[in-house]
Amino acid sequence: MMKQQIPRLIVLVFGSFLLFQFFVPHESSEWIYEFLLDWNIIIGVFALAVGIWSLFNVHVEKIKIRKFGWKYSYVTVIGFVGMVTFGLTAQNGQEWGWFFPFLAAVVLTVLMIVQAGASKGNALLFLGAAAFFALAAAVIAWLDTTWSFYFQTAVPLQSFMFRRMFDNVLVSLHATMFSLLAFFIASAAYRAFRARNVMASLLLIAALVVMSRFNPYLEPIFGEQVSRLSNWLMNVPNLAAQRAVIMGVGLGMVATALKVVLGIERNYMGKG
Amino acid sequence: MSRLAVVVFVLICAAFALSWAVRAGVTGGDHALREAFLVTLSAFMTLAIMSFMYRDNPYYKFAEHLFVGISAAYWMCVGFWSTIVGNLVPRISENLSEFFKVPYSGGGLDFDLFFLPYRYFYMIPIVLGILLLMRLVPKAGWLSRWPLAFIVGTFAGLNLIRYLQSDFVNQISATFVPLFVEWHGFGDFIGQLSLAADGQFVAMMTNLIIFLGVLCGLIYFFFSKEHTGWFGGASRLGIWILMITFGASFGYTVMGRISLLVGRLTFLFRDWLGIMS
Amino acid sequence: MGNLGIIIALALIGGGLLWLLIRAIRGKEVNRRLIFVFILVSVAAPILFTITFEMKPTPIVQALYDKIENLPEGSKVLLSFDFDPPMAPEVQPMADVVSRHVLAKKHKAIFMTLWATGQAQFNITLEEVIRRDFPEARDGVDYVDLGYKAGNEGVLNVIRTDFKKMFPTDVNTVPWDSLPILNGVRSCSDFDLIISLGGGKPGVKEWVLFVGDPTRVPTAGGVAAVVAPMLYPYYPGQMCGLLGGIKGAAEYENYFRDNHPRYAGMTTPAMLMMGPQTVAHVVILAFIVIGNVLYFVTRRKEVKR
Amino acid sequence: MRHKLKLVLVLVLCAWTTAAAQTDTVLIDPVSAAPVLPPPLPVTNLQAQDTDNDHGHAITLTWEKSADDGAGRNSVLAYEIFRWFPFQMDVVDALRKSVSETRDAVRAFRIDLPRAEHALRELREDPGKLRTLRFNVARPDDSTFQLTADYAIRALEDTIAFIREHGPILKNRIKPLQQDLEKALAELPQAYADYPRDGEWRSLGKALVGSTSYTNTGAKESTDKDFIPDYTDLYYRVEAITVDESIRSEAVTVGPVQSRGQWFHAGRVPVLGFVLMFFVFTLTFVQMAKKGANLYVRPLSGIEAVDDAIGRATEMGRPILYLLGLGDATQVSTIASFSVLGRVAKRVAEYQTSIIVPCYDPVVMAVAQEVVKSSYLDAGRSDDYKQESVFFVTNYQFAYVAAVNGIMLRERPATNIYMGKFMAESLLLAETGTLAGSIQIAGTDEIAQIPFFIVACDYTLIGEELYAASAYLGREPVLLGSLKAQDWAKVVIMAVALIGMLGTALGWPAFAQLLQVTG
Repeated sequence: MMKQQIPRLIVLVFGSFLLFQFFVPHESSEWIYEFLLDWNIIIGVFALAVGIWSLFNVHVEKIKIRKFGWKYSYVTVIGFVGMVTFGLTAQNGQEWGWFFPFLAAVVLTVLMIVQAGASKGNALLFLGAAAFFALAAAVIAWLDTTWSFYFQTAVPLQSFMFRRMFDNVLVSLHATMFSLLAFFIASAAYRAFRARNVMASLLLIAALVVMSRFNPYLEPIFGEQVSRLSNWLMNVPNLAAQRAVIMGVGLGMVATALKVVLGIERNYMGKG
Repeated sequence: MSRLAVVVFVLICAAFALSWAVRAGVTGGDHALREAFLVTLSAFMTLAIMSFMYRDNPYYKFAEHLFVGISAAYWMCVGFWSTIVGNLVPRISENLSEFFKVPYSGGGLDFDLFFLPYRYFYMIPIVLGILLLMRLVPKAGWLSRWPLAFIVGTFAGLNLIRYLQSDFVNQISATFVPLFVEWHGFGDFIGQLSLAADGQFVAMMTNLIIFLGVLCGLIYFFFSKEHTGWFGGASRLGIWILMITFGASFGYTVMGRISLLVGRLTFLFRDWLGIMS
Repeated sequence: MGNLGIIIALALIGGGLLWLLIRAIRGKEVNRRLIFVFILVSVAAPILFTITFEMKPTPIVQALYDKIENLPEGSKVLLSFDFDPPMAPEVQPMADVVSRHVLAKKHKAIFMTLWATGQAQFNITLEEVIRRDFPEARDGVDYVDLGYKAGNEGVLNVIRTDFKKMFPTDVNTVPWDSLPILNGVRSCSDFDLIISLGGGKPGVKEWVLFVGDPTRVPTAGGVAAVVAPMLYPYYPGQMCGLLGGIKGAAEYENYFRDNHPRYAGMTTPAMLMMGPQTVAHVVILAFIVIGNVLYFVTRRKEVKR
Repeated sequence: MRHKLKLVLVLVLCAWTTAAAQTDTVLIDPVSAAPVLPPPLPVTNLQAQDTDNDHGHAITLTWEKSADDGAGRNSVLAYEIFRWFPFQMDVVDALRKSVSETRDAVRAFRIDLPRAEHALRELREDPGKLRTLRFNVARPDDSTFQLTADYAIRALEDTIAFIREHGPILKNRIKPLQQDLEKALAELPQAYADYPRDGEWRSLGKALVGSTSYTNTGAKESTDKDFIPDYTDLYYRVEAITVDESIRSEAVTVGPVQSRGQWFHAGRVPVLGFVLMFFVFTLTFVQMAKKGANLYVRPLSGIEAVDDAIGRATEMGRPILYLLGLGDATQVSTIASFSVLGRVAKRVAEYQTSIIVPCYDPVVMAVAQEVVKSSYLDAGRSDDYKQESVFFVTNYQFAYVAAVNGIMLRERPATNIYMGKFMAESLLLAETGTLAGSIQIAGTDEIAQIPFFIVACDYTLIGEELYAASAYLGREPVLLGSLKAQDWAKVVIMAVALIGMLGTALGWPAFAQLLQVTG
């Protein structure tokens, strides 16, 4: 009962409320609506914790069972701890003081904890070490005034290390990963755009037309017609198909959402 | 680790050390070393990921795992600042928001709801959040279904209605295109029948095609009727139109993807190697 | 030197493709990695030795241009930077040129972002465009940056009815009421034009669905090429203009520069990017052709057997 | 035709009046010209009522144009709208201002104090730090002034002392100010009721010439500027003004009028209609299905592939990779994907092969764990379920992709299933999967990504098919019933579209207007 009925009830109540709220412009309904949205934001905060926990579990597990490529899990852990440290501290002045020893101590603390989790048997040893490093970190944090923790203002998000790690590591990794698409799109086009049957041919032709349109050099060769044709493709069949798909998807969404609210579809909610 | 791997590793280290030194020399000024290092680092990351195009290798693995760690941390920090500090704190308590130095959005005057200051009701989501944490406790894991149900439920209701309006009613009424564009009787129509792109005939054809296209597309998505006879024909037409569209949008996308590669290569050539203006 | 380089590079690519074509006729598949190499060269060469062309705007780009051009001076325009550095090569040029246009027409520009990463992107525009081309523009009077708020569509749902609730202060924690530019702005309905620049989610589509439609405020967008086709159905009914991918940006840059001589010297990243585009497109087209040749050859062989 | 005539007439009139004005001003000097332009006639039939379909705090004024607007003397430039404000509003505004200002000051102090102290410490240690000081000290306003270390130290000391002294005082001042504000607000209704005593008319703005309505929308929070209280008598006044602001028609006053929020949004009736339609369809067909009406569904190759794919994985002894996409648990496509995951996981459990579900969002992960667990339970193999098989990777698009690509190349899954919301990464994933030689089945409602899946995957569910998938796999009559409902909804759409189309074609737009959603 507690495991099944109550969640179903919650879904029904809040779902149908937000459904009908849409038709009630009155202040009070508006207010409750915004209030509920806030609730979701707040719950999201706790989801964060769940996520991080899972992340650590996975890697501890990997290290524990010496899974293929387990050594790299340390990289992940170190990267994570380091970045978090940057995200919560900031320099007060220009010089660094004992910041990097502190960083090392923190990282080592966490690594020791991970080891303790992963090790079979001598976990206590690692925990001891963790405690030691934690103490060291605490001492440095206490004595060193060149930098400090900023829980109050978002200063650390602008802090030097955080920004630099973001700009030089995160962004370049992200952007590069993204840019791989340029290669993949080519190989995919080569492999898949073959006139095997009507549909494949249509796919192929449309792609060819549109691609050759973005191409000032081909303009004189294919002439005005191609770009006109590709415009037509974009404005007529594309419009029709997009509209059909959008409607279909909208339909599917509405149906699914309705099933959820009515409790017909509850596969997303565990049983037992 | 094979001998070859070691050699390669050493060579790569040497290459990047060199580029670091050169870069530092070129930039000059104070912090030259640091800046040069950062650029070199990000160049290394770039190449490490690109090496994936050849095959999976230790450098890619390194970059990948670092990426996961750092990104998770980034997401956590931003989440902490923007969600906890930015959204939760200002709503629940004035003192806390004074501590966190964020404007207290409960407003100077809050009103009562069921005889309680309404901000107390923010305790409900907090409790739900704690229930979510119950996942970590094997015994009480099922409690976490309540918050999940809440999230799913509220947004099911919300999306239901929003999509119904925008993806549905609006799209339908958008299909109400006039079949007879500036219609002045049939004779007139025959009189000035032309294939000019902006002509009346073309405009009417366009509208007609769009309309039929939408219908056929919808027919293709019928699940509970056999696609045979005229119905099958229509649905085939529908999927053809879909395919044309997909081909077109594939072609359209190539452009964007190449821009991204351009971006990366520009970085390598200009900021790292400095071989272009 | 530049020309020589480009000629050599093009010759290399052309020769290589020809060779591959011959192999294809002989019925040999092309190695995946070879394709990658070709793409790399065809993109790298035009970057190192630049090429650019003139181009004229397509109607949907023109529409946005005219919209901004024809708004009465001092109208309030909301620009949302909903993209991140990886998308920047495509979207940043649009963001720059559109912001430049808005400020050049002396409109009030209100900047915000739905992406945590958008703030950094705006700072680039701030440095490269606003501070450089419009030194006279005052923060808080002619433009303001409201910064980032978490919550994706949630934010949109709130600001549709009550902007201040989500953005009590601007990014420099200047309280809302002491920002003259925001006088009379209570909800999204008080803007004359909303432009979302982005390629992901939340992005232009969300702006149209959650804000543009309900409030009936003209909404336009600048998006990465990948989402552009998906947004066509919303034009012109629910959107009043769209820049699709780097070509859209290039067209806009070109048109803007030609019609605003004052900014003749402005940087045109998008137009520069059309060179690699062109070559790479040709190469991919060539590969598709090769692929089909190969397909037919092999099929003929099978038929023979 | 008649409109044309009217237009011409109006134009002629305008021309004539302006011409007349010209000659006048030419004849005599502008100072005495003022009285020449007589005040325009006032607006007529001024009405004020609460704005419809809103949350209150707004009043809409309507009137009939002044006789001199576009016609007559054609001297009207705009209409200026006034509202009667009790002076009490000023009291409220002043209090509100001081409350917020005090707050800001206190916050600023709290931020500045530690920085100032640190800066002071630094300077005391080493005056050379003056260059890199992270605190801009107050300095006299003259260009010749040179900042010296000990001046800065003194300034900092002053600042700190000031903050230490005034910070608490200000902080204690906030509460009483707030109480005053509350009191002032409490007296507001009375002040409004006292019309026309203790108040004055204030301009709200101008409506352009030719316009016949104006909406005065106010804030709903009583703590906001331009807050309009609901259920309070308000009084409005409209004057027609001319080029010369001082020459204006006599004011027309209207009131009392009260603003209030509505409980139903009349403009959204069509949406409501569709919602009800859906309710009815879904419920009917679900009932029919329960009664056991046989429901045909056409085959979907992508769905049928799933079973073979799982079988293949079992033979090869390799795992199955299931991706829920980038959507969070609030997105419908993700919910649909959950139910597909449920079916797949059940089969996986039955075949006793293994499944890997890397997640992008912690909440999604939580749900997915529940789903997989309960599927194993259904299959009667709850002890085979490993919690680690459903794990969180990171909430950062391409980091997630990088990790998943790694998994594909190292675990070499026999089958990759992508269901849900996918963004730019779709092609990255699908191509890598092809390299790894896996069978790939994709389904997404992200139209922009469908092409890539079609190109790189073996089977692709297009748009709505994703939402049908779980019904197909489950074969539960209830879900099949809802499929039927969707189809009927499509029929309705087509019918409506057709009628609307013909309606517009045959110049009968009424029907199209039925579907107009306003606001």
